[in-house]
Formats: sequence, C-alpha cells, structure tokens
Amino acid sequence: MQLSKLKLVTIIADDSLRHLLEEHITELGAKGYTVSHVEGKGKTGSRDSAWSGENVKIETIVPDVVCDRIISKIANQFFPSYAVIVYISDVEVLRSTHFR
Amino acid sequence: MQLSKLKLVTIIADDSLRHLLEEHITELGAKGYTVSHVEGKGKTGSRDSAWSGENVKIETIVPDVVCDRIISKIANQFFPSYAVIVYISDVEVLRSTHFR
Amino acid sequence: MQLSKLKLVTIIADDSLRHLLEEHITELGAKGYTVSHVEGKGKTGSRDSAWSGENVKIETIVPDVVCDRIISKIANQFFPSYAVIVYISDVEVLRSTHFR
Amino acid sequence: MTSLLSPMVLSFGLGMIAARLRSDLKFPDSLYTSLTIYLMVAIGMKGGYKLSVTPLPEIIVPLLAAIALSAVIPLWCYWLSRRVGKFDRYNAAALAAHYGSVSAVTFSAALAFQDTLNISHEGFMPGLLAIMEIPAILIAIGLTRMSRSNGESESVVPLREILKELLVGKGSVLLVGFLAIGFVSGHHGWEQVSPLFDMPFKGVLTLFLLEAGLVAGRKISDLKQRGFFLIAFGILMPIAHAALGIWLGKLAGLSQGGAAILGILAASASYIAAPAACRVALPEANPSYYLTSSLAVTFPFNLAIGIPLYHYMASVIF
Amino acid sequence: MTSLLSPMVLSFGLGMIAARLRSDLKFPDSLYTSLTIYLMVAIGMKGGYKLSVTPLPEIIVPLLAAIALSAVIPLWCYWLSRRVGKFDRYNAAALAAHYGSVSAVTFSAALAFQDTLNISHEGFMPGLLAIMEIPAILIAIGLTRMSRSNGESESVVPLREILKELLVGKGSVLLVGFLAIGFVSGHHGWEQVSPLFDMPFKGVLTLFLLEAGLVAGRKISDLKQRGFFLIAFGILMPIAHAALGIWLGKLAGLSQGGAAILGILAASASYIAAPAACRVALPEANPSYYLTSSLAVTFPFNLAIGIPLYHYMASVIF
Amino acid sequence: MTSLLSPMVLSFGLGMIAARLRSDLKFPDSLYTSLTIYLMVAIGMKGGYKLSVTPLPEIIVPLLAAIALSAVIPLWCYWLSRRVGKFDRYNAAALAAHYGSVSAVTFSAALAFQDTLNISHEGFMPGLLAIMEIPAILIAIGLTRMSRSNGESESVVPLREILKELLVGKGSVLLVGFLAIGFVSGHHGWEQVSPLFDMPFKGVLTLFLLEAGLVAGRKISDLKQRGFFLIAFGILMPIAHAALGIWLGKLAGLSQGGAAILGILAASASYIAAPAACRVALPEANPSYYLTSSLAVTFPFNLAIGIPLYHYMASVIF
Ligand SMILES: Nc1ncnc2c1ncn2[C@@H]1O[C@H](COP(=O)(O)O)[C@@H](O)[C@H]1O
Ligand SMILES: Nc1ncnc2c1ncn2[C@@H]1O[C@H](COP(=O)(O)O)[C@@H](O)[C@H]1O
Ligand SMILES: Nc1ncnc2c1ncn2[C@@H]1O[C@H](COP(=O)(O)O)[C@@H](O)[C@H]1O
Ligand code: NA
Ligand code: NA
Ligand code: NA
Repeated sequence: MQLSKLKLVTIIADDSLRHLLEEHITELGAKGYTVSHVEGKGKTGSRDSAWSGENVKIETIVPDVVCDRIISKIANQFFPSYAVIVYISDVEVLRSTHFR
Repeated sequence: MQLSKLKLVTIIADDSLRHLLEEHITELGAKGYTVSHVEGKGKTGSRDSAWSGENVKIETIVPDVVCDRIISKIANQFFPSYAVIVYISDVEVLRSTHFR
Repeated sequence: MQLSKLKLVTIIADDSLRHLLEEHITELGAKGYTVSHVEGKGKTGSRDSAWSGENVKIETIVPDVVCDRIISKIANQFFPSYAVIVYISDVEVLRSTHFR
Repeated sequence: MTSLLSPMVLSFGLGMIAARLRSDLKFPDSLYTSLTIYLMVAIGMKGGYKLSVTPLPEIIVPLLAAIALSAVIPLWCYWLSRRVGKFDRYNAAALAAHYGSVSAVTFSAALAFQDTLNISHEGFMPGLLAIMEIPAILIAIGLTRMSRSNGESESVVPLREILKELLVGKGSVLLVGFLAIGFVSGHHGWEQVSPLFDMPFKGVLTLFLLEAGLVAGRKISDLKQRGFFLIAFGILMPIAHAALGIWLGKLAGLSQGGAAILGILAASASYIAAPAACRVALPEANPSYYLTSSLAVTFPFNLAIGIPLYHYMASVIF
Repeated sequence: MTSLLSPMVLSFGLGMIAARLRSDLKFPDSLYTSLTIYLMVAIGMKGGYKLSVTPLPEIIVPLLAAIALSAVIPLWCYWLSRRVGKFDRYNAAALAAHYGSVSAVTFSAALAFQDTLNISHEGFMPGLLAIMEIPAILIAIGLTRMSRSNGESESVVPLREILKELLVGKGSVLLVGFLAIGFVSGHHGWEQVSPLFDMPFKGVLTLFLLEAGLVAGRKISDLKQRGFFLIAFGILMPIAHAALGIWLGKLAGLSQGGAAILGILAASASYIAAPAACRVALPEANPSYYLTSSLAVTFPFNLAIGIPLYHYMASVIF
Repeated sequence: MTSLLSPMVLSFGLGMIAARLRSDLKFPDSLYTSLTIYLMVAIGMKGGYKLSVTPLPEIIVPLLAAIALSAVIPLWCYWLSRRVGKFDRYNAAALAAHYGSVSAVTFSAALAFQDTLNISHEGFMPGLLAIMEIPAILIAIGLTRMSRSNGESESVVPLREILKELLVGKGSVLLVGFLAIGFVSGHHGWEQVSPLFDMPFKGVLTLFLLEAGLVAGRKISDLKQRGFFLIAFGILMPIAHAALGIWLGKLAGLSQGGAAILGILAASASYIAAPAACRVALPEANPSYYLTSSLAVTFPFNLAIGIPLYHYMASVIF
C-alpha cells in the first residue's frame, strides 16, 4: 500500500463564515473539504446554540504548499477581526492524487 | 502516565455505506469506532443535505496491523466504485489494552 | 508564518458527562474547546440514539503541561467507572498565545 | 380489543416489526426530543386546565400514596434482582430505579385509552406522574452506595448533585411547570393552545410510539442474556404494582379512573429520567439489562395488554 | 389555474426563487426527514381508512397494471438515455430507475388537487404508490449488471441485498404499514388521529414544497451539462407515461380519478428511494444528472402543469 | 392582567426559571429553527390572506413611516450607547442595529394579544415587519465604517454584500414571499392551510417562548457587565420608540390597532437578523452586550409589560 504524507488543515469558525472560507480554500488549491457542525467555547465566549451562533469545523487534506497558502490567507484576512482558529496535523493517505 | 502509540484511521464516505464499513472494520479487528455526521465537497460534488446524501466520518483507533488491514480492504473494495477517502494519523492513548 | 507545536487532546464520553468534563478541562488550564455530537460503539455497546444515550467528542488544544494534567485527571476520576476514551495528537498552530 | 387495534398500539407494533426486518426507517434524534417535549407540555397543560375548571379535589392523600409507591417499589425490585435475578448491585439498582420510576408515554397512552372510552380521572394526575419520577431513582442509587465495600473506587457524582439534577430535569420542569401554567391560565388559556396540545395529541402519540417500537425492536435481541428473568420480571412486577397502585388509589379516595391511572403509573417503567440518571450515577450498570426490560418488555406489555387489564382490575377492586 | 395559484405550488416557486437569489433560508435536515415521515404516514393512514369504510373494490387488476408500468418504463428510459442522451450505462440506469419509480410528494400534491376539486379515487392508491416504488429500481440496476463486460470491477453490493433493503426501506414500511393500520383501526382509529394526519396535511405539504423548491432551485445550475436532453426527457417522458398510465388504469377498471392518479404515479420521478439506492448500487452514476432531472425538471413540471394536464387527459380518455 | 397570565407569557417565564435553576431542558436546534420558519410563514400567509379579502387600504404612507422609524432609531441608539453607555463604536453600532431592527416573535405575541382581545389591524402589517428588519442594520454598520480611522484593519465583508445577504435573508424571504402567496391564493388558499398556520399558532408560540425563555434565562448572568446601562437602555428606549411609533402610525392613517402594532415593532429589538449580521459584519462587537440586552431585557419587558402598555398608550394617543 503506497501511503503519502499530506497536511490536514482544520479551521474552526463561526457558521456564517462557512461559505467564505470554503471559497477561499477551494481557490487556494484544496480539492475537497469536510464540514462538521460543532459547538465551542473560547476567548469570545460560548457558541452553542442557534441563538448565539454556532461553529463549523472545516477539514481539508492538502499538500504542504496549499497548506501554507491557506494558513497565511486566514492569518491575514480573518485573524484581525474574527474568532477563528486553525491547526495543522500530519496525515497519511492512500491515492494522494486525489488531493492534488 | 503510560502512553502508547496507536493509529487513528479516519474514513469519510456516503452515509449509505456506514453499516457496511462498520461491519468491515469490526471484522478486521477494531474494538470500537466513533461516527460523526458531516457534509463535504470533493471530486464527486457537494454532499450536504438529505436530498443529495450526506457523509459520515468514521474514526477508529487501532494497532498498526489492524490499520493496514482496514486500509487495504477499503482500497480494494471501495475505491474502485465509491467516493471514499481514508487517512491515518498517529495518536497516543492511555490504556492501550482498550484498543487491542 | 510562525507555527508552534501543541497537543490536541480528544475525549469521547457520554453526553451526560459533558458539563463535568468541560469544567475540569477549563480548570486545568485549557483556554477553549470544541464539542461535537457523535455516535459510537465500543466495549460498552452501541451509543447511537437519544434512547441509549449519545457521545460527545471534546477537543481541546493545549500546551504539554495542561495536556498531562487533563489526561491524569481523566484517568483517575473517570476511567474507573465511566466509558471514556482519550487520545492525544500533535498539532501546529498559528498564534500559540491563543491557547496558553 | 378496540385498544389493541388503536392506531397507537398498532403503530408501536409496526415499529417493532420494521426494526426486526432491519428497516432503515429511523427518526431524527431531534424529532424524538421534540415529540417528548410536546407530550409532556400537553399532559401538563391539560391537567392544569382540568384542575382550574373543577372544584379542587383532595390531593394530599393521593400524593402521599404516590410517593409511598415509588419509595417501596424499588426496595423489592432491588431485592428480587439480586436474589432471584443474580444481578450485581449496580444492575439491580438500575432495575429498581426504572421500575420504581414512571413512564410519561405509558401515561399518555392511558389518557388516550380513557379518553376513547369516556372514563374520567382527577386533573392532578400529571402531578402524580411528576412526583413519582424521582424518589425511586434516588432510593435505588442510595441502595448501591450503602452496600458498597469500603475500599471500592466510586463514581464522581455525589447523591445530592443527582437529586438536584433530577429535580430540575426536563421531565419535572415541563410537567410541573405546565401543570401550573394550565391551572393559572385556565379555560381562556386552554382555548388558545388546545388546537396544538389537545386535538393532535393522539396523532403525535402514534408517531412517538412508532419510534418507540423501532427502538424496542432493536433492543429485543439483547434479551438473549438473562432474557428469562427479565421477561418474567418485566411482566409480573407491573401486574403486581398495578394491583397495589389501584388498591392504594382507592384507599386514597381516588375515582375508579384515577385509581386505574395510579395503578398504571406504578406498573410503568421509566425510560427517560431513569436511564439518564443511571448513565451518570450507575455507569457500571449495563443498559442492555435495564433499558431492554423497560423498553422491550414492560412498555409493550403495558401498552397492549396492561392498560386494558389494569382497568379491568380496577373495576373488580372498586 | 386555481391549481397554479394554490399555496402548495406557489410555495415551491418561492423556494426556487429564494435558492436562485442565494438566500440563506435552509430547512434543518431533521425537519425535512420529519416532514417526509409525516407525509407517508398520513397518506398511508388515510388510504387505509378509506378502504375500511368503502366496499373493497377490485384491486388485483390495478395492482398488476401498476407493476407492469414500473417494469416497462425503465426499459425505454434506459434505451433512450443510452441512444439519444449518449449517457454511459450507469447514468442511463440511474435515470431509468428514477423515472420508473414514483414520487410520494407528487402523489400528495395530486391528492390535494383532487381534494380541492372534489374528485374521488380508490382508497388503495397509496398501495399502488408503495408497489411502484421498487421494481423499476431493481430492473434498472439489473440492466447495468447484465451489460457489463467481464473484466470490470463491480460494486460490492449484490442485487438481492439491494432488493432486501428496498423492501424494508422507509417508504415501503410507512406506506404499507399505515395502510394496514388505517384499515384495521377503521373509522374509530381515523377519528383519533385525523386532527394530525388529515387537517394540517396541505399545510405540511406547503412547507415541504418550500424546501423542495429550495433544493430544486440550487440544482438548476447543474443543467448546464446535457441540459437540453435532460429537460426534454424530463418533460416529454412524464407526459407519455401519464397517458399510458391513465389508459392502463381505465382498462384495469379504475375510476376516472383513480386512473388520473395512476397516470400521475407513472409520470412522477422518484427522489427518495431511487437516489438512495443509486448511491449504493450505482455509485458510478452522477447525481447531477439523475437528481437534477428528477427534482429540478420533472417535479416542478408535474406539480405546476402536469397534474392539471393529466386530469384533462383523463377526462378525454374516459 | 389576562395578558400576563396567558400561556405564552407564562411559558416564557417558565423557561427563564428553568434556565436559572440550570435545568437540562433544551430544545434541539432544529426544533428552534423549525418553529422560527413556522412563525414567519404563518404570519406572512395570514397577512396576505387578510389583504386579499379586505379592500386594499392605503399602504404607502405607513410604509414610509415604518422606514423612517427604522432609519432614525439607530442614530440616537448609537449616539446614546457611545456617550452614555461608553461603548466603543462596534458595540454601539451593534446595539443600534438591534434596536432599530424588529422582532418577529414580539410581533407574533402582539398578534396573539390583539386576537384575544378582538382588536383588529391592517393586513399589511407583516409587510411593515419585513421592511423594518433591514434598514437599521445597514445604517448601524455604515455608522461604524464612516467613523473608522484610516489605518485600521477592517472586516472582510463589504457593505453591499451585507445588504444583498439581508435582502435575501430568511426573514425577508419568508415574510414577503408568504405575504404574496397568501394574497394571491386568497380565501381558497387560506382555507387549505389554515389548519396548520392559523389554529395551532398560539400553541406553537407558547413552545417557542419556552425556548426563548430558556435562552434569555441563561443570558441574564451576562448582565453583570454594564448591566445598569443595558437594563435602563433596554426598557426606556422601547417605551420611547413605541410612543413615537404609535404617533407616527396615527399620522400615517393607521387604525388604532395598526398604530399599536407599529409602536410595538418600533419598540422591539431584533434577535434573528441583527445578531446574524453583526457576527459577520461587526465581529468585534461582543454578543454579551447586544444579545443580552435584546433577549434578556427588552424581549421579556415587551412581552409581559410592553404589549399591554403600548396598547394603553395607543388608546390615549387616539
Ligand atoms: N484551545 C482550544 N481548543 C479547541 N478549540 C478551541 C480552543 N480555543 C478556541 N476553540 C474553538 O474556537 C472557537 C473560537 O475561539 P475563540 O476565538 O477563543 O472564542 C471556540 O468557540 C472553539 O470552538
Ligand atoms: N481534500 C479533502 N479534504 C478533506 N475531505 C475531503 C477531501 N476530498 C474529499 N473529501 C471528503 O470526501 C468526500 C468524497 O470525496 P470525493 O470522492 O472527492 O467526492 C467529500 O464529500 C468530502 O467530505
Ligand atoms: N477503538 C476506538 N476507536 C474510536 N472510538 C472508540 C474506540 N473504542 C471506543 N470508542 C468510542 O468510545 C466510546 C466508549 O467506548 P467503550 O468504553 O469501549 O464502550 C464508544 O461509544 C466510541 O464512541
Ligand atoms: Na413504576
Ligand atoms: Na414514474
Ligand atoms: Na425596533
């Protein structure tokens, strides 16, 4: 089985930023992404119901270069005003062509 | 605290394959799994509502040997026809006996 | 882009333990967490509907020392009686100050 | 007979069959939760309204009877599960908690039954339902804690914490709250909300029972372990409890319909409050015992046979 | 005309417009699922009740007609999609499955239409709806498997597995199950649940169609690919199938209203059972073909123009 | 008094109490969303129907009055929050957006109130509700952007983007859309859907207010920060706005009931459209200010005291 190393970028942000973020990561080269509805608590308080707004978790598996582009985009455009967190982990995938 | 290294295998697939996949991974030696309902977009388009079908994310923590079995099973049986993605990451657990 | 290494601690437990666990990890030093509703199967059987109880997945990104505190707390207080699993993985984040 | 052929009972049966056939029919969790909220609001509201329009009947004695029932039932349930069922103390306590507590849906089915046959009962019955939910659970948990050997590690949650959570649990809040709202807002308030909370009640119950049947059907296969004891326990205990409840109800001055309802409450086993409490306070107990006997044995028995049977028993006792 | 201006049709239109304008209006998935369950329970229950109060009409011949329809429609749909549409065998089979199967919501809209105009039909119609859901799907999948070249890798799921899943799929279970429940519980049962399953039916349908419109509106942009064929196919085939269905219905001895419904069933395209089956059994087929033509072309056409048109056709044929 | 004891108001109170007691009672998110959709569809549909059966009243002048109200209210709210409340411009703008915009649920409660007391109003009122949702939000966001110093980094979303999203937001789409549908489908259409959208309306509102109370109860503890200003602001501003609204309504030729509704709209604070817009366009603002004052101060005040008070004020002004 041929495994390749790629990056898994995880973004947690307000639901209302979902479409914007999806567009950005697609433009920057991600070939796909997976979205979950999550609740959360952080510096900006609890986000746990439709009233206070909810979070989404967007996960995308990408090559290193796309990973860099995504995190710098988010750092520049979203960090200044929005409560967004991003983290990166190493994953191995089969069929790496699917993600390039 | 005694930590052991194991593999976390994550599978993202159409909801309708859920039971099949659960049976397979159990047969191949996984002692448990965790399932989330997720939405997604990839080569086969958007999967984001009950109309177009939704995805599940199945996560299972397993020893290396079971990990190998699972990914080769999925590569052989599901990759040819289905829109399934799989990735592996390293995790550390307490009580590794729980997962063997 | 300055990336820092932190730990991602993932806890999977019965929904009813959610508030207790959230309080514990906040007390032990986590600055935030993200919660998803998940289903699961393991040694204690299926947990997949409101009838049988459902699981939550609590994810928190923390420095190593907080990670140690959290896992030893859970190992001591929850492992003896409850069906809880915990695992740790390495992640890289931007703005590590957000998590300290 | 009519009762057996009501859409409610049949719908439960359909759910069981569908689950046995491994149908993909499944209710979204939020629909289940929504239906539960609806049923409790509707029961509470209607009871409160009825109290507001009829002269307030004597309530103290029936209330004490209800409390007494839920205090003693768990005792012999625990004892029997330990001695005869050979369960460990955690599982015995969980069974005791479930059979001592009550089921709002069995109660709803009993209301629908009486409504169809024009049998009447006191308006404060939802209050008894609310009051009987909690004591048995506490007593059962207390029983295990008392009997524990000293060295054993114990769960993290203290008993008073559990009591607090039960008192403000959604069952109590909705039942007691809407009993009060129905009473205060009276006839005028009832008219405003009865198109939602009264007229479609049996239809909603039909849907809910479909889902209950689906879950019960899936649980049946868990009866392979200790099935014989659980089936016997899950059928005989309710009959005994019903008899006791009806008799106590008569002593307490309830009408025949009211006493039958008290009997049904005593006979019913919880599957909302008790399982939730057991998951927190008795995590060592195995849900395939307590949930299965409550949901896959006692609930269908009460629904299809118990309710008419207990009414017959009431007519004999009265 | 009245039909075009009914809240149901207008609500679908509103949904389409909102989706085109990229509104954030979205139904929670569980609301969609709940409304689907409601519609199928309500259709089944009412059909069963009607059967229980009218002398049982001849059902065997109409049943055979319905089965015949759903067995032959996929054949020419497959052939046309391959030859004229130039689709590969997977996509052709998926289209055949969708147009051979039926739509419970189109059926509901037809019920609402007939109810408004006081047209009557046989009570067993929901039975035909149930029976017509499955055969076409099986035949279409069978067609692809037959025509596969030997070396090709094939999907993991055997045909008999698929048949089993379809038979216990939620559509069949709810329709057949509640047809039976409605029949058995009769007039008395119907009275108990009609405040939920009858009176608000058209309102619920209005809500459901709003959501259907939202989804259809989003799918319209998928028509860029092969749009011309899909639009022509999605409008002309239903008209042809309706004519065939009405004519067969007349031969089978149905009333004019009943024959119109059979025509509508033949004309309707599935978007619950068929897409679900295709995702499992024909994963190679592209949902932007089959789901788009079924949901964004045929469904609105049937809803706004088809239903009145087919009734007119029925009045000519009868 | 009757108003205070209606099931609606009491249910809100029960929710608040349950939240303060830390009950585990919680509505599934999808139930909340479903109830919201229901309320807006029902309001729109009924307004449209009423317009279709009464001679079309003068609508232009009241419409202008409504727009004027939602254009000026944010100005002084912003100013007061900056000067008196000492808020930064983001939080001041968020407060201005909330109090300039309107609440569909307060409107629903006002409808229920008038219905109970047989007070009538013009059928186009839901249209005013729809028109008053958006301008204040835009103006408030515009205010911040105008006053920003040059070097500051600014949020990613341009104002015209926000306008576009608001115009096709679910509030506008459902209210305007179903106003049109109700109007076009007329009496006949209304008859078809009123068993869902009219009769159970107050019951659904009761459930919704239970959930609103739960959320408001949880928010109350956020009032520790700047609570004094927020409470004063959240009670006094609505009274002033109501007076202004009623007076403008009278000038604009509305009936007494209609003018009271316009006053209530002016007095109400948004908690659907405005919070959503602020999360995107004013992420720097703190929800524990704007959401708390709108939901935990102004909403309960309007519900329990405001609605009857404003009707009394209307009777004085007229
Ligand atoms: N340390 C953390 N670990 C995991 N998730 C976090 C953490 N901090 C914040 N989050 C998530 O990010 C969202 C925004 O965080 P914040 O900007 O800190 O309010 C929160 O609602 C959480 O879902
Ligand atoms: N690069 C990716 N990162 C994360 N998830 C992905 C990615 N590509 C595909 N997926 C997920 O896998 C599903 C099937 O992918 P695909 O076969 O590309 O259509 C999608 O619906 C996504 O949920
Ligand atoms: N090997 C595993 N991989 C992933 N999740 C697991 C695993 N084992 C257990 N779980 C999760 O942890 C919960 C409790 O596990 P258990 O104590 O084994 O019943 C299960 O319901 C699953 O959600
Ligand atoms: Na009991
Ligand atoms: Na068809
Ligand atoms: Na306002």
